[in-house]
Amino acid sequence: MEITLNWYLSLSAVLFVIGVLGVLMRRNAIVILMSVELMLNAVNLTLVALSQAMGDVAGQILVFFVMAVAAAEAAIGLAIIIALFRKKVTVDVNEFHLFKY
Amino acid sequence: MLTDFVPLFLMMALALGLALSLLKLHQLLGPKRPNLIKTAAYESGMDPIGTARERYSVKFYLVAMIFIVFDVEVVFLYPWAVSFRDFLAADAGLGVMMVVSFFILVLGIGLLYDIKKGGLEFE
Amino acid sequence: MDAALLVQLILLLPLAGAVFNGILPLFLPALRTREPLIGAVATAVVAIPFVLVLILFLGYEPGQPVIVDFFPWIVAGDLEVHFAYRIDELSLVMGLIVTGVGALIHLYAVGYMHGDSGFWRFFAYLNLFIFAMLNLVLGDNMVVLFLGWEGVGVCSYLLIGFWYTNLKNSAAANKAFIVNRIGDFAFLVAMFLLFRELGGLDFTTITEGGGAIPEATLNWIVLLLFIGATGKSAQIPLFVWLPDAMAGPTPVSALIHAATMVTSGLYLLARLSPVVLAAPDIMVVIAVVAALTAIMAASIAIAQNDIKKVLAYSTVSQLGYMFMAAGVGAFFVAIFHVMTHAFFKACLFLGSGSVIHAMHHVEHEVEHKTGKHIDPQDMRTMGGLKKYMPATSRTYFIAMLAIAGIPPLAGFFSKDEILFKAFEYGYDGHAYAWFVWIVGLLTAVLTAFYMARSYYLTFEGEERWPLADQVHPHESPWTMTVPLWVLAGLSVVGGFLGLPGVIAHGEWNLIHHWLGEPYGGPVAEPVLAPHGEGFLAIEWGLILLGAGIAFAGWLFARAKYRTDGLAYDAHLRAKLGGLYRAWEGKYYWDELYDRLVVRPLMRFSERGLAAFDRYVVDGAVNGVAALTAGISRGLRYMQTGIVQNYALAIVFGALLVISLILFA
Amino acid sequence: MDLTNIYASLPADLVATFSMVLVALVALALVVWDAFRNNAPGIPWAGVVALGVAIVWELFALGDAPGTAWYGMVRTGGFAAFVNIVVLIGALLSIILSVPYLREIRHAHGEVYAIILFATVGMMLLGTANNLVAVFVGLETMSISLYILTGLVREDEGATESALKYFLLGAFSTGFFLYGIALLYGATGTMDLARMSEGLAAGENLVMFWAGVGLLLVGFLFKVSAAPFHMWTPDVYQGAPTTLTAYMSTATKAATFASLILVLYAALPPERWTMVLAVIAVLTMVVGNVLAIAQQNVKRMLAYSSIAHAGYVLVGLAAGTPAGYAGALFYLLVYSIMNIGAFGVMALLEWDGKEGQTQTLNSLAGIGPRKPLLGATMVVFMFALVGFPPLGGFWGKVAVFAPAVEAGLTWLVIVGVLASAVSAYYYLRVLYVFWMRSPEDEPEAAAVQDRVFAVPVTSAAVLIVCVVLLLYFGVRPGGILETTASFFAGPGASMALLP
Repeated sequence: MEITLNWYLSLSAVLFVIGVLGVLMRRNAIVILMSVELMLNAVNLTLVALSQAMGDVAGQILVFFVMAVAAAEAAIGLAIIIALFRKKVTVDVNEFHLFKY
Repeated sequence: MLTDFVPLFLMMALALGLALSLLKLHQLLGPKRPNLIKTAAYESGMDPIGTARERYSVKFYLVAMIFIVFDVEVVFLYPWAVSFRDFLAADAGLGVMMVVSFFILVLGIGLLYDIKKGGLEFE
Repeated sequence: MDAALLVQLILLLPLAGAVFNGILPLFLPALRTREPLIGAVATAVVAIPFVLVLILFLGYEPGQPVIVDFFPWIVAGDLEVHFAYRIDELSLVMGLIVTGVGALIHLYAVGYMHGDSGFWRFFAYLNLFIFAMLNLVLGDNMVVLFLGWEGVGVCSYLLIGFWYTNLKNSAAANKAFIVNRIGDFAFLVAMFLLFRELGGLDFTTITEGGGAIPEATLNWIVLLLFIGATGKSAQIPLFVWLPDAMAGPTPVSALIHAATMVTSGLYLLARLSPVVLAAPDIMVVIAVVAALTAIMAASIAIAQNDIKKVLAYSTVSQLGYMFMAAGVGAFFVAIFHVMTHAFFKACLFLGSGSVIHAMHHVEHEVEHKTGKHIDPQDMRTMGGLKKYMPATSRTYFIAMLAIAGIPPLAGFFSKDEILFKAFEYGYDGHAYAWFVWIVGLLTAVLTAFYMARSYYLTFEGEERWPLADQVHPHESPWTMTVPLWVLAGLSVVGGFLGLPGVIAHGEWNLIHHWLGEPYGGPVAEPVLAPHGEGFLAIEWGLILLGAGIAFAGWLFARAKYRTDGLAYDAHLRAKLGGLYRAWEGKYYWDELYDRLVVRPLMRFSERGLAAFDRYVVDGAVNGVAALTAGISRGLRYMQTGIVQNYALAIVFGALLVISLILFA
Repeated sequence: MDLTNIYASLPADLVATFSMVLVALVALALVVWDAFRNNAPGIPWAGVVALGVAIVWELFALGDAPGTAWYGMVRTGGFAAFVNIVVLIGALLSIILSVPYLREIRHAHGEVYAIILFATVGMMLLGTANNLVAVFVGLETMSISLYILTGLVREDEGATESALKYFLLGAFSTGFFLYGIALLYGATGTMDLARMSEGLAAGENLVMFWAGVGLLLVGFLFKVSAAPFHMWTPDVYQGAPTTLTAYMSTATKAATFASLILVLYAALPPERWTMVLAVIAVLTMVVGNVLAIAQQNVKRMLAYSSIAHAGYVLVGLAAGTPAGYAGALFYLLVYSIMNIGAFGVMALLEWDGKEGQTQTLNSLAGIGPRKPLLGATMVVFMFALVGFPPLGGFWGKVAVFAPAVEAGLTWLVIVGVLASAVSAYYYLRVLYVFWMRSPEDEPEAAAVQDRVFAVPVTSAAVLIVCVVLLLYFGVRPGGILETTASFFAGPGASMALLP
């Protein structure tokens, strides 16, 4: 059976939704961060597949940027989570609600 | 027009359904026979002693983060390295070398900043 | 001098005064207590523009408006608005009223506000008000008018809450501001619609092109403009702010809430009269709302004991008269009444201020001697002031006769003209005008009655304050009495500008010749079928009727209140029962009209009928505010502070956006 | 592709994007400077000079013909110059306000200014990007810098919490945004905005295309804090250092809206999205204005107000006409000035950086007479935010509402005007408390009573400049509106579609 473009797109859609649900359902800030990374990587898969299918290189270029950005985001995210952990001794996002209403 | 969107809805439904079912499936299908050893934090290996909230030196994270950033920046060098031959052939080698040198310089500034601010001193 | 320079001076002098009085003392505290300097500057920057408007007035060629275009304010795409002012018959009349009456009230306020720690602030606001009001009446397009419109609103807000340490005053200021914002909203939407239909906002474009707008849109535009006017000019249902606005210092009540700002709604309708005339359905709405407002406010005024509240309701009622005139197409008569009303109502308010000024003195003395507290605005503790305050009492008497419509004082001519126009319009086949006419007549009787009541309760009869034999009030200083005399004089002669049609076939009706479209003026009027032969007799009859009911109202009140007024109030209360209490509760309601509604309300409120006012009329206004605040509180709790709820909102938002795009 | 002359256009590109390059290089230089001279006091002023030079450069480019640089990645010409000016002015004023403020809160790190400049570069790239790759890179450069700035005061729990919320939600929305880009790319086969419609016509992938547009809009609407993507805004603005909030709430919106305008105008067929933007605009205006009423904290109130203002700008975009876009650009300029002014005043009323999170409006009772300059300038900013003539805010509202009425969206404008009528209530309450309440009546004001608020000359100058600009925009808005309108009209317009 031939693996067509739609298979890639479907797989990445599923991965993306898993990432979204992870963000919505998990409480650990680090797991949420990982879920976001999963979303980004799902999009990367889409981009690479589309790029390959169309024989256009722009999509792959964007993937490089996404990877770099994801790394920077991970670094910043971890830094923020650590700073907060030192204050609150927890990474449960439901515990962070100083500002509301 | 609306019928054009049917595949999209199907795909959205499929993606959502699959994702949700995968999340739930392992709970339903997996046999659940917990015992003392299985519920331990580390099933095999050292028994955890003391608090899990032990503080690591923040340097530990710092180095990890610096590593991630510099490590990933290298991806930009791959396409450059692959196509460098073509640039050389087209007699644009010097220019492309200068450009990538500037990229390295920017990374170097970051590294310099790190060193100067003591980010890499591991006491 | 050329017109551009004059207009510049007219506008910039009050602004300069506001800056001088408002900004400089902020940074130079020593200046704050220099009352003579501040007062002189503040009065001069209004008096000089009066002279300048007069120069423009005298040099004006009738029928040839001068448009002073300073610079294009905004030119972008098809939107083109100039910073331009329009000198024509209408704006000159309004300009004279604003600066003339304004200058007198400034002079008066120098005496009235003496010793107040906010003296400088007061005059800064007052000067700023004059600047904004001049923008309103002189502007050549809707946007400059709106600039003034919003500006007077802000100044009114600042001045009502001037004594802000009293929370009640702040609440009144807020109420005025919020109610006015509702009107402003309608105004803005009307402006956008006009722009869409006509592509321009200057008055020439609007008045010339307005009639060609499709009827449905035009009706909306006029209705929205009228809603805007009801806010500023205190008509049903937005009038509720004006009585509360009396919390401000009395000169403010005289200038802003009687003579000038509240008439800007009339000015707007008169300015756009060709457009309004093209929407006859909405004119019916205007006339009916105005008539109801007039009689409602007049009836309330009968039962008020606070001298300023009487005048406040009287103002609402008189504004109703003016809108009645607009509703029957007699815009120039509305402006005529704006002018005469400015004279006598300013005089009455300033007179009441003079009384309050004197009673404050009495209040202090009484409190010092007995520890008892009296309200310096309550007419029940006044009486017999004529002996102590001759100038005040005489001017008040004259102005009272004027507003009551006693010939040949100013109010007689303008009010009579309104009633006549309503009659004439009804005669011409517009049935609703009959209703307006009848309500107008009733209101005229009531007006004469309650104004005379306020005079006799205040100035005649026995002295009713405690220790009346030991403590005596004093007449006010000359800065306060001179404006009173000038305004009283104007209240006597002002009416002769608009002599009725029976005299020389209307040829001596100067104000009509000056403003009216048939004579080249800017104020349009409907074309009526020519009258039959016998109409002259009817006209005479109407005049006699008008004069007769004015005399009747006055003399009846004189008989009842001259010697011991409070007794008759008690008699009225006993005799009229619920109706009188309804008036006291500031509410117009006919008890016989619907007992089924009244009874249940009585159970909820001791004040009985007043509940209706509080819960329905006020409630509509407060309810909107409360509802908004309630929604606000409710919605706030969606903001849980928990990041995953926010993420969920994003997902829902994404679904919303995508489904909107796909199903659009 | 011929690689021989690949660098031939380099000098021209450098000149065309000189301001962006300059700011980026100066930012790098500041990093080096700070590495050798920790927190040198000259760092912010070097940044100010760079921004000033860049502004002057862009002023001369306002009339330029449209073009692209860097192989079609970045748009040049009048539109780009205008967007860059708004962003640069925002950055410049915020830096000047930040210098004394950050010193006061003991966080005057040199890096802060470098990061502000990096964020500015990101915004300039975002606002002028002509290609979805550049849009993404610009957006992320901006966002990542802002995450850091939000959490600047890392000892403070509130600030860090704000940063975490901003970061998690920002990254989350980036996921949607990126997915949108991928779908658009798949549907049209190009990342170049101007080529999208022809690619769409060739490809016939309507479903993918519109789904992609929807997801792309989610990303944009999140960054401009439109409802229901607004929820991060109050929490983040309340927790972040006040002068940096001023920067975030203005320059970010300007750049993001500019990019959105480019996408709408250059890439999308003019159908289907009008209703989306109209509905979102209504939600945003209602939520922003209604919730602002209930706020006690001034910064939080201003955050809701900035949500509401995003709604007004969306009204202009929903009109979908050149006049609407031009009005939106003008509105962004005016909004930036008045919001920076308002946040600037609030920053000067703090003393160690944490009260911004908790300070209630009532505690500032009677501050006007005590600090006349702050009180008087606040009057101007509040009236401008309400939209009173003759201040700039009034013309901003007219410039976005009038095109919407012309486009047949009268109902939307009625909602907008009503919403801004509501807004008068909470803006004027600020003035009321500042000027008309006396501190004796207000128990909360006791803590503020014995504080001495220094108003540095530089900050005072910024406030006065803001006031003067608002008056100027109010009295002479014509030239600027004409300029913004010219971007969209005529064959030489800088928004003309480029190949």
